[in-house]
Amino acid sequence: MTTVDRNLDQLGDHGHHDEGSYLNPKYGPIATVWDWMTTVDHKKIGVMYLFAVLFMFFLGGVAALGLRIELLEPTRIDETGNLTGAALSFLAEGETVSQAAVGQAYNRVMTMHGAIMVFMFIVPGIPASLGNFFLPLMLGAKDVAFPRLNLASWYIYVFGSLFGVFSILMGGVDTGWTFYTPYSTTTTGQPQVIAMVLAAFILGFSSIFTGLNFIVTTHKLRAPGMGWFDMPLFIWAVYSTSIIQVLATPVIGVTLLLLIFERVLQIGIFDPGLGGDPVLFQHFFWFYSHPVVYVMILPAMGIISDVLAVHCRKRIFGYRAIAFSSLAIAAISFLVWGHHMFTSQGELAAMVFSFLTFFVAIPTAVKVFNWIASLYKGSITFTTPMLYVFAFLFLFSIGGLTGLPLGTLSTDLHLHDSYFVVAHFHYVMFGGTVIAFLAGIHHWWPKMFGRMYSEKGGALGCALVFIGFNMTFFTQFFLGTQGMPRRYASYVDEFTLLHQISTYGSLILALGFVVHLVVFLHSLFLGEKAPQNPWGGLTLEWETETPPIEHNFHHEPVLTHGPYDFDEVVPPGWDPKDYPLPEPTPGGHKH
Amino acid sequence: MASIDTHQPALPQPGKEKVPLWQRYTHGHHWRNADDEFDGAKIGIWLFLATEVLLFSGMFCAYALFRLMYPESIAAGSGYLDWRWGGLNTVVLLISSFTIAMAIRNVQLNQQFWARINLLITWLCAAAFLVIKLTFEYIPKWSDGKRPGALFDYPFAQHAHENVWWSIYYVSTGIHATHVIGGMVLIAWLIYRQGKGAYGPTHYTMMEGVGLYWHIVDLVWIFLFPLLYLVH
Amino acid sequence: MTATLAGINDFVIKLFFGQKADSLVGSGLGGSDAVFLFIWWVSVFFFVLLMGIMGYCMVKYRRREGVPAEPSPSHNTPLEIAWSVIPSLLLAVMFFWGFNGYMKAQMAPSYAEQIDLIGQKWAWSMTYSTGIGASEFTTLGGNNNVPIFVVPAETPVRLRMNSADVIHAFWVPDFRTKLDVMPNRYTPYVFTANALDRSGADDRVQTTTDKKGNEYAYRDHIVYCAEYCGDSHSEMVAVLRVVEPSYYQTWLNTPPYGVTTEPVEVGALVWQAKCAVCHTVDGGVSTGPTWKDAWGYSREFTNADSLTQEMIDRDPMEWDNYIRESIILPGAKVRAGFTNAMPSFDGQLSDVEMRGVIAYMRSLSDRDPGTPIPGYPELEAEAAELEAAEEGGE
Amino acid sequence: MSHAQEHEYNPADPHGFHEDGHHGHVIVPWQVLLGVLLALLFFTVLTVFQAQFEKHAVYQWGWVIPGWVNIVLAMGIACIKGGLVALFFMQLRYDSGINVLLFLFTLFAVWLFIMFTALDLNNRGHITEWRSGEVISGGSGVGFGEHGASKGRVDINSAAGPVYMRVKDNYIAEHGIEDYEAHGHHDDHGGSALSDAWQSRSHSGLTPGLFSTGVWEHLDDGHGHSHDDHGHDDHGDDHAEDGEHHDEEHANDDHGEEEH
Repeated sequence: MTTVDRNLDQLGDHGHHDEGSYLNPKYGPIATVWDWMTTVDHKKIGVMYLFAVLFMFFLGGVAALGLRIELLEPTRIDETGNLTGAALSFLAEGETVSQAAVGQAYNRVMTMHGAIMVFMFIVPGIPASLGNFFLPLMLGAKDVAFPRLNLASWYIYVFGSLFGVFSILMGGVDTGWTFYTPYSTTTTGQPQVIAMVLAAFILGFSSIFTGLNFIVTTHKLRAPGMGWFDMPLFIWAVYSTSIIQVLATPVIGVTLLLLIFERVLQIGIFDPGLGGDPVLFQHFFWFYSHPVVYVMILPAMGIISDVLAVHCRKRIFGYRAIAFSSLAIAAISFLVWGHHMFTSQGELAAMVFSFLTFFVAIPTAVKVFNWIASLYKGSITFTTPMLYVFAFLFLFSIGGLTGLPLGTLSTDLHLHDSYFVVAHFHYVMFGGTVIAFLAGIHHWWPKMFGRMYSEKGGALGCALVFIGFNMTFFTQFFLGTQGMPRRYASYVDEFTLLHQISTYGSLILALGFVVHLVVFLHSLFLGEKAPQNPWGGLTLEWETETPPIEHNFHHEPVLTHGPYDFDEVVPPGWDPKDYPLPEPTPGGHKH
Repeated sequence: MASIDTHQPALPQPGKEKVPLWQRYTHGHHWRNADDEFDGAKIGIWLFLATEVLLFSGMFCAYALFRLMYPESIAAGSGYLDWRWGGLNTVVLLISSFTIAMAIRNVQLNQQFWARINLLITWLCAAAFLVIKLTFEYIPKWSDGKRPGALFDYPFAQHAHENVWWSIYYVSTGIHATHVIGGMVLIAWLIYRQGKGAYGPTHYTMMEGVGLYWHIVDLVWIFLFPLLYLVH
Repeated sequence: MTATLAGINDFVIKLFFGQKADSLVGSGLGGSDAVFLFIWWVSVFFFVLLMGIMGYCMVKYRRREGVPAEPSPSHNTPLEIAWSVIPSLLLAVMFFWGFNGYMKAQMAPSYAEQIDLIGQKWAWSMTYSTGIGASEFTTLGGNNNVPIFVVPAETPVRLRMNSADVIHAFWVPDFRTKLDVMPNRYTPYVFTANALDRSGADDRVQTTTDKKGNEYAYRDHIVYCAEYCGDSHSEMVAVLRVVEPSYYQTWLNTPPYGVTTEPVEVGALVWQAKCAVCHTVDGGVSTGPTWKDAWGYSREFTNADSLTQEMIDRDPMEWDNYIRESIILPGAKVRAGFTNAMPSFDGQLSDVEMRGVIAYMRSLSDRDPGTPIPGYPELEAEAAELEAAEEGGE
Repeated sequence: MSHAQEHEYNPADPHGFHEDGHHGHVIVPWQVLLGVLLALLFFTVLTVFQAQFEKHAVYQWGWVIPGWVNIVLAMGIACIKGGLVALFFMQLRYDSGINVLLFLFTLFAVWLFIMFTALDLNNRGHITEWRSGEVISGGSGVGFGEHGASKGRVDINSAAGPVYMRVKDNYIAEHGIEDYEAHGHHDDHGGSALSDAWQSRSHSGLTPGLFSTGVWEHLDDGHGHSHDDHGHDDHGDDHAEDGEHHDEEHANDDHGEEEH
């Protein structure tokens, strides 16, 4: 009994009144580094994840810029064997090269971009960084359920990423991030391919551990008084994400394992020459990789729900609809993987998968409708996070709507594997996830680092990113419908103009990120100190200090209001004079 | 899981050596109480088991698909296996599953001696499984040339895709055997910790976790056995 | 009004696709262009609606200091049901319409013209019912040896596609359909090309004269490989030349070469069709070794005993055998400095073509039989004699 | 835990916590565990018996048993066994709802995975029959070194032919055809002749005209071609009637190939 009793006594009192910020260095510099490397504090792990994934985003982004610059002009070889036209031809100046060699280089960079962005940036991205930092805070918990597992997951992430980087340093892989057999099992570059596949395999464990941790945390560590429908929508989204991570990732594990066996031992399960079936690989692959698309986008949707509500001071419209649509998307995501394979599978499966694919459009559409409806009668500010929310709504709507011709069978036969697909998923993944990630980083930046950032700088960065992104990818819709296949290192002359607009757009996009980098660095070193609750948020992370103390809360928080009761509650840390409440209306609240 | 709290007050020194480890266990500081921690750990373990099941589902899926595509090769391949070794291994694993369940029961009742015996039997069963697998299945078959994929070197094959059968056989039983090895390491750790008195009626999370893992290893074999040895 | 709408629709199609679909799968009421337009208008409606409301709210409900947000309902069940159900109905239309069009791209009538197609790193090749293949080539992008495949207009055509190595995908953007080309099974590519518009309204329809002097009208469509397949993926293109059905029959029965054609000419054609992606004939660098000044020289291999000058001098046929072996089993002897990237052409070349390739390679070398090989003029003469006898015997 | 000594341990209720509705600590009676073990052993015997009996019935009594009976019975028994393990050994019967739900959802995901994949791969030939046929080319299999891959990684495209034929040819080249035939088929192929459910779809994809090289002739032998007299349909019937004929028939077949 004693175990229980002692802790029951402490309920509501975590007993750490004199603690400082989790960021405070307590010992000498080496000890501080050691403290960070061995920490089990979810906040520190979240910050370490944030920097790790942003570094990977930088690497993948450099690769993307390389691709865009290569595509500025079509590659042509003149009679003397010299490259003409291609913007990167100076790299091969004075050498005789072949079209195939250019293609080879391009394919390696293309794979590097895809593999880094997917496995090392966007899948762990939001959940492992912002999720790790804010999920326990929003739940009012001291930490995630299994703190050491959490740290292990970060180390596994780093270890896996090192394999990926090793693979690139060894000369890179040209399999594409999808590793389609039999190309991936027969292409040259044995150590690199195995290293890259192992990287994805290892990163899977990191993903599983993060997801597992979040599910248990959400189940068992909610603050007293917090029912399932008192949770912020970000938690719902991360929870749904975690379910997908746990259930889908093992399948990519066994797939990649088989791929490694295939390359090392030639076991032939996916090898047509040995009786295997390459389409089986595609099924295995997409059983993971389609749900994982929702691992990428669901947390972004969660961020949008929360950020939008706070910056509009408006209860989110249709809370339950959004919460359930997160779960519905997670569930349906397991039923639709075949829509990546309309051109390689049988007619019956294509029909079934196309039919089911449209079901995933409904909860997604419901979310967008709800967000737009939440703006109604709000009190909208134009802070950087909110600008990003508007950018998200604009770009994600395009991304979602362009999914329709891809889910429709007859139009997909044309658009499959074309630039239209490239544009579509960049609108969803970049216009959705990355934009929401940026919204989230700006929204929670003061809480994480205790400093405000420059609003003007943030807005400038947002504008550049928005313009650059649209220039880069909107053109690609037209490229795709006009017949430009993806993963081409060169193209026929007709596509030159659109490719050039796209490349110049990507440079503007890169400039936008440079602006953000400057703004963040400025904020870290010179930014003014952030108040406890700069935006007036009502979720629990705003109730603690800025930045949070080591054990999150001085007292275990007890939930007294919902996450979005903006017209009933003065936000923590605010003077009621600065926050006029509307006249209470009878029956106008409680979702 | 284990405590991470560095702020725990030191235990009173007198009588410390007499208090078994399991009674001195304190739950992680971020949990409200030990039961919450136990429940949370159990959900975590079940989630992990879910990932295990889905990992194996890949091999079951490959089996099902190749059975649909090349039924005669798979049936012929099944014919090469001797159900007696498979059956013996099934019995061995079932017994080990029973003994680890008994070991947990013993720990719950603080019957440390019997817990130890049961854990040892479990470990020995696991070892026996591997020995049988290796000496009577893997080694003779491999030296016959019954190997996966391109390594296939058995001249008396009758069907074009018998190499695919051996790929499935080796990979699925190989992944399973890897899990058995992992289980042996974990059970050995349990035996070591149990000897230190780490598990008792109020704290046996680790035992419960390893037990569940071991049962899932058994469960997978329960399905692999008929699929590989009996279905034709 | 209807005319305006049709005009706008045409504009949208032109904006996205360049021109209307040139096949039955793409054009017509059930075609994918019509489905695309339907999806386009649905999307435009919802996008404008949502962005309109968003823009309105941004202006109307922007924050004013000291003024709280007005209370508003937190949910509205009928509204939420409506915006779930109405889009669902539209989605159902898309699905059925799309499935209908998809089936058209899968099914061909029994009388459809059947052509075999092989995709290979990194070239397409077709075998027609008469056994002939592409005989003309053009330049497209960075590829100077793009085969021209002649197909009939207004006739259902079914390509039976198969890959010799990895997965490729056959895509004719103007036909609005593509399908993967698999190494372990056949897949069908079904299309009915629209009639040639010879009124002059379609500037893509042109007239030309073939080698035999027949004048014919045609319309060209580009074929792409849409499934990533490696280094020269972006050069794996072809031209589909749609001609009048009557001319197609003529063309089908005039093979580009027979046993009487000069072997060197045959070899040059085969090179263009199958080898030019990786082997240059002018000494240039590419994936594979160049054919210029190759024949008759000693060779080092990474995985076999080298072909020494001594062996070649003893019997120049060693080189011919080496060529033949490399075509059938490319991995048997991989030349030092190159990777084993070549797929097997086993069964794809006839005897005539094989001999043609060898003759062509000889003709490209400064050590070809015309040049006496130092030290062994009589052996050389014997070989030439043998070859002449062989050709005479055919 | 400073007062651990005071903690009076009660086996029936180790935490005194059963009132708060959590399900973690259940002590399963040993009789139940032992009973489950015995049941599991019984079902193991049953499933082996079922498979052996079926084989016996087909060979000795010539029963015609549809192919699905075997798999349904075997999998049914396996499901019962799995259920017993999950419910009692893994204590799902006593566990909280969330874990049960989780387990069921996992099984559902597995079902989805297998069913949808099979839906595609087993239904390719609805419209064009040759879509479901099999052509072997591409991948690494177009190439095999001298002896399988026992000499290291197989080179792509360095040789051609299905593995099993190549392995056989190598053996015969090394030991002679007599040795091969004398060796016979000592392995138990028993199950392969039970019903016609195990037969492949016909590999109608091959056109001799397109691939008229030696490689493809191997495939033609006995692999479901309608024009092939030694197709497996015939073998199946033979075995069902006369098990002893088995080896001889195959040896002849193989010999025939050798003469090509």
